Amino acid sequence: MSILGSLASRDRVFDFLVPADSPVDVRHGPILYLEDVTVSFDGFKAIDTLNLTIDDGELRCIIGPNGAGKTTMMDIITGKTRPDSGKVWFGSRHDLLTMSEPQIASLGIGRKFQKPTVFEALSVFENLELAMAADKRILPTLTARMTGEIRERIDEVLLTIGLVEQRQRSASILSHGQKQWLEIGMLLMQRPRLLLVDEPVAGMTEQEMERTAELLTGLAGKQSVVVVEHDMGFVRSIARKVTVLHQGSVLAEGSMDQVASDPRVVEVYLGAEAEEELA
Amino acid sequence: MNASRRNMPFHPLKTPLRFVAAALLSLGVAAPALSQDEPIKVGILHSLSGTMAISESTLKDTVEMLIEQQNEQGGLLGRELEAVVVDPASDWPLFAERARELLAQEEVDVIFGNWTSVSRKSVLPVVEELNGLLFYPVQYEGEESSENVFYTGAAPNQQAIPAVNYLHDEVGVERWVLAGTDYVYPRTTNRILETYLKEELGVADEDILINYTPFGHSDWQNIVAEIKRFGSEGKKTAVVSTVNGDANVPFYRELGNQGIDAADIPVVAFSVGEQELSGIDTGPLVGHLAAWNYFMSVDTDANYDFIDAWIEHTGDEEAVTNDPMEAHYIGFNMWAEAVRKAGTTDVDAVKEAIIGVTVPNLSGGYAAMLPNHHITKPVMIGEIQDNGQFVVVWETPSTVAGDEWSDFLPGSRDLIADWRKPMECGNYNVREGRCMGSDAEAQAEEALAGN
Amino acid sequence: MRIPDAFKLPVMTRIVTLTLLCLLACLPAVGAAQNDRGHALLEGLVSRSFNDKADAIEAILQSEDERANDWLQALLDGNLQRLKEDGRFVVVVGNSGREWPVRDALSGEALGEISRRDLDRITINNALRGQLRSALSLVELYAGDERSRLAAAEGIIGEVDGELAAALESRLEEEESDKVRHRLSQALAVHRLERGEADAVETLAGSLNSNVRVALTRAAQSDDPALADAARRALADIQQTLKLNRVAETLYFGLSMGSVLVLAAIGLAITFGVMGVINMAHGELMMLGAYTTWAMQQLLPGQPGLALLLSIPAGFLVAALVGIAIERGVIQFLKGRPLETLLATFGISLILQQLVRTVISPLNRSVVTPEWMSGSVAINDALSLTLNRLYVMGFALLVFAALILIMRRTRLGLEVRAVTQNRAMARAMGIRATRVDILTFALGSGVAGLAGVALSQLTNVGPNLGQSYIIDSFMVVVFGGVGNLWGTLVAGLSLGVINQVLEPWAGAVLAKIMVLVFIILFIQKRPRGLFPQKGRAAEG
Amino acid sequence: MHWLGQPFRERSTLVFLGVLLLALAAVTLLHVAVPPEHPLYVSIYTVNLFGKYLSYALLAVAVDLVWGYLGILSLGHGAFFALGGYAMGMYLMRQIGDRGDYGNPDLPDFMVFLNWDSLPWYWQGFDMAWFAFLMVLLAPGLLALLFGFLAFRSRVTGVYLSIITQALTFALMLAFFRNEMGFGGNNGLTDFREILGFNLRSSDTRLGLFLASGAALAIGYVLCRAIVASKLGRVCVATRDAEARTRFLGYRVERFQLFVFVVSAMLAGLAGALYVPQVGIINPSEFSPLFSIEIVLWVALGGRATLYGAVIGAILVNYAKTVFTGVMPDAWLFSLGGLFVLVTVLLPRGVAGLLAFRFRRRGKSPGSLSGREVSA
Repeated sequence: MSILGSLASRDRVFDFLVPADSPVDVRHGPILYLEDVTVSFDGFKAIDTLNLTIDDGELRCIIGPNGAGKTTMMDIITGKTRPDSGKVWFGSRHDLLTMSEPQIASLGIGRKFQKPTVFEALSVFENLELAMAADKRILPTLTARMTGEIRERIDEVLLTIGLVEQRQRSASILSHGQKQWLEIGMLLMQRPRLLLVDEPVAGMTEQEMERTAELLTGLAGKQSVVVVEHDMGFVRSIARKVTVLHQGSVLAEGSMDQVASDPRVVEVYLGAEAEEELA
Repeated sequence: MNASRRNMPFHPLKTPLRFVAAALLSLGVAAPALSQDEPIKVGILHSLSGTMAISESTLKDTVEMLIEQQNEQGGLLGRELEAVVVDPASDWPLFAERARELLAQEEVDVIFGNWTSVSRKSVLPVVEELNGLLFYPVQYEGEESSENVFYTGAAPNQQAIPAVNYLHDEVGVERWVLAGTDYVYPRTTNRILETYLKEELGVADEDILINYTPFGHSDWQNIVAEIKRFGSEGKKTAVVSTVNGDANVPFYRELGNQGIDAADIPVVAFSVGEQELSGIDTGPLVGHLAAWNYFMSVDTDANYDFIDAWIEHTGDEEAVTNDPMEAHYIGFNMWAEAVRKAGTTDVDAVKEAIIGVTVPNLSGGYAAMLPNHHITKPVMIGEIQDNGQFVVVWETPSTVAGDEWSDFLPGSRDLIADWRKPMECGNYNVREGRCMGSDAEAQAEEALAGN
Repeated sequence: MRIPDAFKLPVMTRIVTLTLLCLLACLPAVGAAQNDRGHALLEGLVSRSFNDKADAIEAILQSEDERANDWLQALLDGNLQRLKEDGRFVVVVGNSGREWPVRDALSGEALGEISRRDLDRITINNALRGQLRSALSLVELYAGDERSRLAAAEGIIGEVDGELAAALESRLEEEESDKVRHRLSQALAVHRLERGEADAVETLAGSLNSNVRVALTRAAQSDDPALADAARRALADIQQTLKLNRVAETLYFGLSMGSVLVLAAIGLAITFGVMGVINMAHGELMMLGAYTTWAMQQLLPGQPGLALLLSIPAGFLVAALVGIAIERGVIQFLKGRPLETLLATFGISLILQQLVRTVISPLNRSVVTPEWMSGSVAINDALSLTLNRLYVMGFALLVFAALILIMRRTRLGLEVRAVTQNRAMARAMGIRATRVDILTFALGSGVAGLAGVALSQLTNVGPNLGQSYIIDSFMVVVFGGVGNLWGTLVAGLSLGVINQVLEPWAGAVLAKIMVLVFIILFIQKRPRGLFPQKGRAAEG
Repeated sequence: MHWLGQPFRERSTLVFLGVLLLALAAVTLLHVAVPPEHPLYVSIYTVNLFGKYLSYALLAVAVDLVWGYLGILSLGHGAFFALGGYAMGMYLMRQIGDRGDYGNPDLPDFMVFLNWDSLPWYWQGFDMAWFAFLMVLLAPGLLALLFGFLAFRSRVTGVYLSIITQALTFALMLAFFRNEMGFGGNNGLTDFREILGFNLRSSDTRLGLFLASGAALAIGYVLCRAIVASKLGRVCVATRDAEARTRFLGYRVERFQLFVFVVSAMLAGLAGALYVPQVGIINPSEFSPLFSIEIVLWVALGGRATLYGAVIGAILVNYAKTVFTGVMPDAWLFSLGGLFVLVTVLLPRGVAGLLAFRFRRRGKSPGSLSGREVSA
């Protein structure tokens, strides 16, 4: 593929935003479906009969106090932790509990970690290159060639996440916020059906936060996005539907206002301070 | 010591400085013609570091002492002897490398060296290829006779078989435990003994127990308990031990603690000498046996002189002597005698001259070099005393000739070695009437390649 | 010259007494020595033939000379020697070095130090040693205390002949101790059994003594059907008991080996498990502990037991101090780089080994086992537990208990656990993490030193001591689960038992390989060992 | 085969190959064309020594591939090296034919005197060079495949992996010490005569082996470089630094680890096969855990994750060993031990790190270690 060729087809600009041809079957309902999921560590129930459904194209925010089980829930969805009981389905065809992390990832579930995790020994460009949806078996990876098309796609994502300048820099020298974006960029390269985003704005400036919010809301609709966040302002700015987790199960669900006025939620968030925050 | 340091191996890549210096020298001075005054170089190939340094470093000192003594007597052929010491660091491939260094770089006239069989096997092709002389001072499993190697340690028939005879005839042993470390020497020795016991002494299968343990084995509980059970069935039982080095201490300790006394079940060892005992609390060992061709406690003036010289050389009042040291003593004197006889240090001449050379050993007798490159040795059985010495309780009436190819192994029964002309063969098959091993063609080729 | 009482005193006192006596009476005695009947008796021992010597010993026994006991004991110990010069018989009092102090065998007069060159030892062999022992033990049977009488009685089972039997019968009547009487009657019963008396089987039933078993086995093949049948039944019972004994024995062997493993690994479990530091020099710290024991024994010659007890704190201290040096000198610079600590401490282990080789000696050092730790406790005739291993087992459990207490009950333990779980938080709470690191490492190293002290009683004390245990120790810690002391205990003991169960069946080499392969496979199944740490804290 | 050509577009590889080629040519020339009396003459002894260093260098490159780029500290690579060596040794043993002491055309000498009746099944085929050379790669490769499959599948990582690799090589050492295994026990395999019809005791064959080692090192280096420079290489580095992240990107990390581990094991086997005919013996001590740790030191000293650093490290340490064990045998272990400590504490990026600092390389080669990720 020549650069010229890819320039000619400008209509494919937002190609990377289009979900990959995923075998996910969402004709009969939600894209993600958790039923009665329970997991315990040394007797402590981190997740307790959790039920959760995410619809296709939805942007869902999940909030909850520390230890509510948010990260553990993500671990379960991505195959890192196996629950003691319960069901986890991706669409109506894929039982996630039978799959490994890479399998789940290639189905189209992307995850951003709580702590920004990028490959510090590689350049920004290479980070994105690795994340790109491609044949990820060994031999194809070994013989993969850098084409103009790929370069272009990476450039586009770079533009989106605002790291064009840092393109050839080592990822280790990025600021905290930049690393967050790079990680989101890596998710975009994966072209997932479902994005799990764990605390995307931690350590970001107000301005950066706004851009992140824009980015996430822009994604919703085409892709489903689940955001776990502490920052209530940020949640309020993007949320359509909010789920409150508490002690490993759903405490409340609904619009931000509904949730904020729920007395149980207020209680969980410990009195006035939390109330103030929620308000 | 200093002499050896100065003569460390030199090759052109060692340091750039030397490199330049050598280049400059080569411009100015022509290589000096070989003169009779040039010293005779004696290579010493014993590990000075690593695990084998325990045993081998004393042998290095022994050869150095012998060289000193020889020089005090005016050297050899009017030339001084000079030690060239290298350290193969208990690393078997390194033995071959160092041997090559000694022969090819240093051009030594003779090498005294090696302890373990594997190191000898490693060096063997090098010594044969470069036509060197190697004197090997340690008891070994036999099954070898090289044109270039002289075996001054005991072959199995000079240690194992007489020991078994002693136990059978004098002690009345009827049941046998053959315990060894799992490597080639014990394996071969035990195989020879097993055949010998069955064929010559008529011992039944169920009266032989064979057991192998890994190097440095430290938990002997089970094995000693088994020996104890084996020995408690009414027949006099003995243990023939080819257990190696470090594993011996826990072995004897366990024997003592489980109440096995030398009077009940004696253990005769082939690898436990004075030096090994110096690191052991000998209390529980008293009365156990060892078979060697020399003990420090041997009561002759030659031996006392040797011990005194050794103590003086090491500066250690407590220094002990042992069997392989005597083997070097014999080997060194044999080589010196052969050089005198041949009038040159030329390897081929010495090889020819040395067969039949007879020198005194340290136990009041004589050792002769046989055509198979092994020597004659007396065999002694010693009992361990609480002072770490042995007292000789039995001795063969005359010396025993070393038998390189055991009569008790099917493969080697028909083989003999005779390095005299015209046979000149290390593995002549008597039945087939031909020399096995490297074909003449290859040897001719080698000779050509050598030139 | 008769000085009967002197011979009952211990050696040192005896010499003093003799010297005093000599002042009074020795002058004429020296001249008389050549005429002494004893000289002729001893002369019989100077022969190349061991048969002649056996006769000479018999003659000495028959002579009823008061000094006979002393001579025979000296002969047995290899101390009866002859001066080359004039053929006088002497007893060597000490035999290290080249000059040996001796005393005259006939008069007991001390003759000062004599070069070993001028002495001829009267050699004995094992047959003579046996003869001497039984002769001396018969004397014991009549004269000794209960313990030696019992040992003597046990010793003669299976050795009784007609002549002795009569003597034993009368001895049996005089004997007061039940235990000794039991043994004597067994000895007599074996004798009767050999003569074909079937009723002797009854006395012998259930005995696990090997000589009894041999006699019964022989009787079972006898032509007399009644005797053979009775013997066979008795044997079957005995075999059954023996089987049980073997199971118990294997278990004991396993636990004892296991406790050695636990001792070796427990220090590692602290440094590796709690601190995340992989200390490849752990084995060398054990080696230092063992060398401390040796050094202690050199400092306190003649008191190996006291030296051993003192080396417990000393070994701990030495190893702990070296541990602190390692921590301060190297490990503190490698925080959070576990694989690099592995390399660096491996380097340290090489240096320590070579240091010992250079400074002390490449040869093994001889560490003496104190009297109270040698030998074994007999549970019955077929099963006895070796004392040194019993002590080591107890010691291992004590060390383990102490460590558990330290970790659970002390401020240090609390701080260690806090630092392990969250270093930053612990620091914020005012815990000096550096100090905790030093103390933990010192504790782990000190425990390695303790293991070394114990090992000095079981194996070689030499530069290679550490190397032979380090891999095993790592296996135990990994198998048990890092950061879990109980895991280490269970892992060590079970690996010991597994090994000892496999060994008779597969041989020592194969057993060891099988255990290693087992651990490799086990780690695949449970990557974090038997008792893993769970939850998020275990990650990273 | 685009990916294989990639290394030739890198300056560092070209420099490396150039230096290697120059060295090989120089040694050959100084040996062949210079008369022996001349001070610049390189004796066959030295050529042989260099041949050994080169095979060690290849081994170091293999270790660097897994340690430097994959973050797996294998303390058992000596096992793969030794297995390759044994495969070669078995071939050389069979080449002796009936020229052994006992004149037995089928059985090697050590089997004859230990009463083996016939050749064990696993010795079959080793008389054929193609089979033996195949096994040089396959034997270590298969072991690595089996071991790696089990270990990576159950995500045994870090220290645990290091320790069980050590257990692996230790178990193999014990096994090969056993005479019943049929590999000559402690004595190993020795007294080789010829290889592919060339007399092993002639100088020309030795020179040939030296050149072959150089060629193997070049090929191995280029292969590793190609892997490292490919996208797969970047996945490896990604795995090394953030395994979970890589997994969530959809890469089956365990398969990548396995692939690289097996490639590395095969290279180590190749190194062993070249080592054996040059030193003339293979015995179980090559399996000793100590040797495996030493290899890691070569890499650490030279500089991790650079490949050429591994080569520098291997040659430097072994050259030092040759000199030191000659001059001051006692000091050798002190200096080796000291090196371990100093390199890890003071020189975490090794000699290559120093060089890089000195010459201020432009741009970064992918995957090199920066700052704190030096930790594994």
